[in-house]
Amino acid sequence: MPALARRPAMSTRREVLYFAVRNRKLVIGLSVVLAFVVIAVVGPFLARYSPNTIGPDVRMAPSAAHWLGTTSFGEDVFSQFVYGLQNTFVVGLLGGGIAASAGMVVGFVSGYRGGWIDEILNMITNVFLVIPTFAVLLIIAAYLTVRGVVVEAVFIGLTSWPWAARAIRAQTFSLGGREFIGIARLSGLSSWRIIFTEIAPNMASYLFMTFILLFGGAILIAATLDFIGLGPTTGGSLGLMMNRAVLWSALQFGMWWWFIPPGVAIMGVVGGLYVMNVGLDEVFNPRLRAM
Amino acid sequence: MSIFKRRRGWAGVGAVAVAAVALLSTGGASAQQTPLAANYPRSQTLYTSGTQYGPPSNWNPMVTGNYATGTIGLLYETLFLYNPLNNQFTPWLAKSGSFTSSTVYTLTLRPGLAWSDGQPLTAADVVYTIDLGQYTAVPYHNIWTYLKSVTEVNTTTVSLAFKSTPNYQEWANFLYTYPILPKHIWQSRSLTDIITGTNPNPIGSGPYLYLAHDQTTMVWQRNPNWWGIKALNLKMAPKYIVDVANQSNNVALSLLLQDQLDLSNNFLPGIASLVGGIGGYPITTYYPKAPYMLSANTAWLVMNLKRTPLNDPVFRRALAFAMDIPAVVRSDYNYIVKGSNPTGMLPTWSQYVDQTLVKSLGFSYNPSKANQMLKSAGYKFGSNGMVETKSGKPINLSLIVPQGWSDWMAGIQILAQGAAKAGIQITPSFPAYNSLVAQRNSGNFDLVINNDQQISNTPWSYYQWMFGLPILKTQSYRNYGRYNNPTAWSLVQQLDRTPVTDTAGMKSAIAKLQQIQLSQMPVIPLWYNGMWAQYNTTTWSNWPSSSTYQTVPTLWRGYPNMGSVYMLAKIKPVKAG
Amino acid sequence: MSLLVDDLHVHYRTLSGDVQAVDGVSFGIADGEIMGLAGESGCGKSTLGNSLIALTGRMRYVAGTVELDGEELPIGVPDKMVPYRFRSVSLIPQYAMSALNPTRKIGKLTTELLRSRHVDPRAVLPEMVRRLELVQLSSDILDRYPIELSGGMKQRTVMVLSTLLNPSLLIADEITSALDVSTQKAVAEMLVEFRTRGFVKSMIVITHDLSILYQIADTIMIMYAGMMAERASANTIVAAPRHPYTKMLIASLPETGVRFDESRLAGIQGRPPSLLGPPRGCRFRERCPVAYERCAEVPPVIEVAPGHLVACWRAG
Amino acid sequence: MRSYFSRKLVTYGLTFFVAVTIDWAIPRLMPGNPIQGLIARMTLPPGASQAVTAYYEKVYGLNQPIWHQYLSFWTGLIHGNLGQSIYVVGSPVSSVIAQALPYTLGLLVPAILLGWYAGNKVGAMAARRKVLDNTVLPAGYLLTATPYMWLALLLAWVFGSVLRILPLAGGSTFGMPPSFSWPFIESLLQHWFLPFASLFLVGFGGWAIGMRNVIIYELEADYAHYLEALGAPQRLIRRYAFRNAMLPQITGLALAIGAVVAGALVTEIVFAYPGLGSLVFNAILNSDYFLLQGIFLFIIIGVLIANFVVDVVYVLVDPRTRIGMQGGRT
Repeated sequence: MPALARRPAMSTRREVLYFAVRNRKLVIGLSVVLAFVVIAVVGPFLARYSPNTIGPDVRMAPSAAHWLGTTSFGEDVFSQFVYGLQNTFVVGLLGGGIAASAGMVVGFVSGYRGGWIDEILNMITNVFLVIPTFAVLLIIAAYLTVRGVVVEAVFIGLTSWPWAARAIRAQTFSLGGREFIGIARLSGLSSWRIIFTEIAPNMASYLFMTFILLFGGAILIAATLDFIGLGPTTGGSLGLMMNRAVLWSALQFGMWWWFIPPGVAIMGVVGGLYVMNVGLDEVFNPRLRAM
Repeated sequence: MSIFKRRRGWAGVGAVAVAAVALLSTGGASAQQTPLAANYPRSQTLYTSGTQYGPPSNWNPMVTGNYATGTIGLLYETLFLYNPLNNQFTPWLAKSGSFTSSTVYTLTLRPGLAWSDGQPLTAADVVYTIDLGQYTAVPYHNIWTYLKSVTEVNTTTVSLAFKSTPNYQEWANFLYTYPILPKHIWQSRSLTDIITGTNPNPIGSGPYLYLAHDQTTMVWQRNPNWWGIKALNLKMAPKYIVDVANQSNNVALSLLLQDQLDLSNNFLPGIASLVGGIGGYPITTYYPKAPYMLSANTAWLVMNLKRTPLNDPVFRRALAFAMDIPAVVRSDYNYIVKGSNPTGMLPTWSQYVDQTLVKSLGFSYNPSKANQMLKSAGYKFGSNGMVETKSGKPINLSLIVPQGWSDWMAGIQILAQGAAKAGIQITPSFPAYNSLVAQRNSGNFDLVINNDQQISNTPWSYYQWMFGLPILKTQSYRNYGRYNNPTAWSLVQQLDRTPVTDTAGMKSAIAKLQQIQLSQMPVIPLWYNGMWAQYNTTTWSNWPSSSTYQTVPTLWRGYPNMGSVYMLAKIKPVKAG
Repeated sequence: MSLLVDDLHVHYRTLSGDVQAVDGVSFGIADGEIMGLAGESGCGKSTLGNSLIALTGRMRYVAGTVELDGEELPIGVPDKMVPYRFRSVSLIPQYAMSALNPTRKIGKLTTELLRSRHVDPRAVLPEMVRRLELVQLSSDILDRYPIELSGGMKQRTVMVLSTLLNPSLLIADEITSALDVSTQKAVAEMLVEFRTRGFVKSMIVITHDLSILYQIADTIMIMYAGMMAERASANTIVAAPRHPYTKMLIASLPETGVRFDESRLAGIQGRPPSLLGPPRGCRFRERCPVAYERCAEVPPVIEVAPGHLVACWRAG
Repeated sequence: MRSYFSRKLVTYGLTFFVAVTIDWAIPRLMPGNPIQGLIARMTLPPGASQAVTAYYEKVYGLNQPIWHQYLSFWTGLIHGNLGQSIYVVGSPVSSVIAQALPYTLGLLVPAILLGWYAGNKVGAMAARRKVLDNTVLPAGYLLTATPYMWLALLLAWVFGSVLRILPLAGGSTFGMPPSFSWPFIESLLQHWFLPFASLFLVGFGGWAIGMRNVIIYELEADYAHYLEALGAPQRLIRRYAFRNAMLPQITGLALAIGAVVAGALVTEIVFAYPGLGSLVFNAILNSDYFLLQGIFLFIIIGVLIANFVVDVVYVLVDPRTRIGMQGGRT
């Protein structure tokens, strides 16, 4: 073992930070995501038009007056873009958060308790994995007359947790066999306490990375739903922009500014999250660190 | 395990790549040539779309909303045709038909009519078809509310007796709406089969024969033995008609621009900018300028009259003044539709519009006037400037159109923005079609847009839809707003019993109805939906237009028998083939 | 002399700079000698062992020479080391339990490994079967996956595999730490047997476990903070250590001295110095009960008796 | 081994039962009545509309109590009868699906398998070549983060609208009767290419990254270090790493199938491709219970079969599970 192991000065936290700021993937991914966050936050202050106000200039290419051009209705694409971007983050955070929580609860309980509880939860997870949840989402969405971004996020969250549950279960299972868990168990702590004070902190990095993946996943699912026209009925979204661009023949009229920016933003945010995730993996996992 | 063996795998990927490249290179060439040459000669085939939004599966004219494009008109034929553009009835299967007494209508068929299986089409078929209406589930069952009997006088003559004064308007409508069916084939069918069956391999009398269909296309082939070739000296120009079922208008636009469609009866957003050679596309429409399209029906704002504040005629009239229809016409439709007359009467019915009434009671978008009307009627306004009930409760009206009806979806968003300027809060939403139908029919809605009633021979069809009584628990057909006005309803019935030739009588009844309509405002007419028709003139020319001949240019259900069958005879191949 | 190491310097790269993990170590091993290498965690013993066969990612060769059977090993150039590995120098790694590819049958793995080293497996396999029997493994295991073997079986398999080409030098790194006491003993005895039968010429056994070394090693080298502290025959180290560190190490063991892991070493005050920028002079000075001003200078390695080397001013 | 598979079969059976029940129930729990929608399109006069409604309810069995409908659904299923479609009035659901299924399978199967295969190959190559790594990795991340339909849109725009070398919509040239002639097959392939490419590319990106990352893990595994210490050439080590990295990728394939199916559904909608995707969309818009159920049934069966195949392949490929099942020591 190298001498480093004995040096307490370099605490794990500092070490993680050290690698974090030097990891190119993490830095690039995070910068891209943050750049879009900035656009989403600052954009509305820069937008000179409200997103759904129809204007006299229709089908205008990007110009000084309309930075990203206008739609067939003369709406300002930039305004729609920034508000849509906001909603994208809301859906991602909320949907990803709900899915991560559900996955954690199921995964922890299943992996820690084992036995018939595990069997039942496993079965439920399998059913959810096999059911084409997207198709179920479609049906639900089609029948909810008034759908907000939040409702959409909740449904996405409630259907996209299974793989996370499965992964967390496996991790919990292997952690559960460790000595310190055994000690905690012997000391008479309740299961929930052990899960939250012993197991979860030991998997914190893993859980965080799971959340990031679910975050990106929720954004993609939402974009897909919106694109089919089953997204939020109140408020705009990036998927809805693409939906309307297609419906109103932006492709045929060459109005690339209507459907390119929303896709770029989704690809950027989700791609940024994914790259960030690999970067984090390298930071948290010493074996993958390149010197 | 083979998946780990490198060579074979790469060979596979390589093969796909080579195939892809080959495809791309040949695709370029053949997409610009005529890819269809092998099957239906392009110069003899008419490609059309716009009616069929699902796979063609049904050739039963009784299944009125779903039969494959052309089932009535190309395959089965009606006794008369009616051309709404010049208000003319043309005898078709019938040679003539008239009231021979106040309650007897005598119908004479053309001689030499035949079914495509060679059997003659006779009075017996007409009697059989009309008799079928005695069953409640047959779509034209309503004729038997005033019809007493139908009898075959001889092979070409049918006599119909009415119970009392005939419902002239409805009867005239029947004569060109429902087709005559072959008794020798249909009489052995069960009622369920007649009502709900698919009628595969149909035997008709019309100018086209069923040839083939698949998931996306319906193919008709010209009937070489059609009676009309001799009797009417009409020859259908296209040997084949291919009707393309598609789900989205943008796809139809692509096909039209690529010369894969000759006649698109789809709503094509932005078409105005392509008509007349802009962009070099050979695309034309009925009118060379706005509104480009004929008007096919009126889009109405239906209000739920059982709900506050929509039960207040003053509020309804104020709402009418808050409808920013010019903005819809401009931004949603780019001027391919026209705003409606305040009476909702289609342009072809303009003679029935009482202009003095329109002057005094008509409306147009005027948000400040709408706002003023509400204020003077005692409505309160909240701190956000939005109207509240007289007792101070916020009002938020939900306006629904079906999911996926993109022009209406955009339209109601524009209307909501316009209404907000008048201080009326409207929230647009888009339930799935069936969900909307359920809400609408059960009276569980605030505002809904409806255009079920198409152009027809008589404004009666509009008024019975507007004022129809009785009000049932489920209103599945008309008067969705549940407007209860027996006076108006008896005026509608009076109109029904006015002979179609009695224009003066019709006008007087209609004027009274318009007085009620404009003052009570049970529904608000918004705009005329266009009779969408875009022609690509690469393969076929001489399309109907304001400068050529006046024929409805669409193959939508119900339109071939309103004259578009003539269009098929009049178009000309650009290249003889 | 089968192995001659002269003034070897190997650094271990870390965030904060180079750790001088092996800082000028010289020693020799005679033919047939088993040398035990012991010391606390982080004293550089594993780095030393690994550097003789394959520098891993973060290790960096700095200076010094290694000579094996009269030939200099190019340990600083990984590509040039390849021909020597397995044939001349071999390794039984710390992680013997997980050293075998889990998805290959052991026989197949061996065949593929031998082929990749241009050795005809047919020529070697019969010998392998014999040696497996020697370590009480049936030849059936060649047809098994690693998962089908117990920990001890895997350990023995790795021992046989690593020494199959009769290397001159075998480095056995902490091979007993994962085993229970009785298995430990058996494994240790097998190592001696391997030497006796000439499967390996000489051996470096790296371990925490002095008692094992006492059983099998001819000589023992104690390392402290990247440098050699003392080297002598096993008996001398245990019975008559001269370096204060060795003395304290031996003293801190229970009578039947098993292992000195971190907790047991609590007997010695303080911690080893950081090797990032180690202090001048004797590195044990800070913890040494008998340190004096002279210790500020690096103590030379003195041969206090034949074969007994000590790096301490007091030893002289 | 037998107990493993019988256990798996029980799981699959139960999953199938629950999944199908859910898919049966969901459309029925939703507001709106498919017959009402059907009738509404017919614009029938009041008397007729009620009578026709009754006829159709009888035809579709919707006049039965709900539990009876559920039972008839299962009896029908056992007899291979999926009922009548409402959206495609009068056609049996099975024939509607049978027309669409080849298109979807034709898209999905090559896209999934080729995407998986090529992605893994390229990912493995990227893990060993710096230059490739620096190009494949960013491209892979972008592809896997791309919404299916947006990639489809881009491809449609570039190849269909701007370059006009590939058709924008449909499964074959409209009006061309299916035949085994070269023009028809060519037309099929032309229409197939863009939707396939969008599915393939997104999948490819994901697999390439996954493989690259797993390989890097594997190359740091103990067995890799041991082989290195014994002087094994990099070629052998990489080969082992690749082989072992395939295992999580196989499991991943099973998990990904659901997502790819979803992707195929939207991609089909973009290209108006006459597969199950367009059908699902219309079935939903028309509350076509029977068609929806039928399509779901096929998707569920497809996903289950795919999962089962992956399970079997995994068992064959990974000695650890295989040995575990034979009762070998673990």
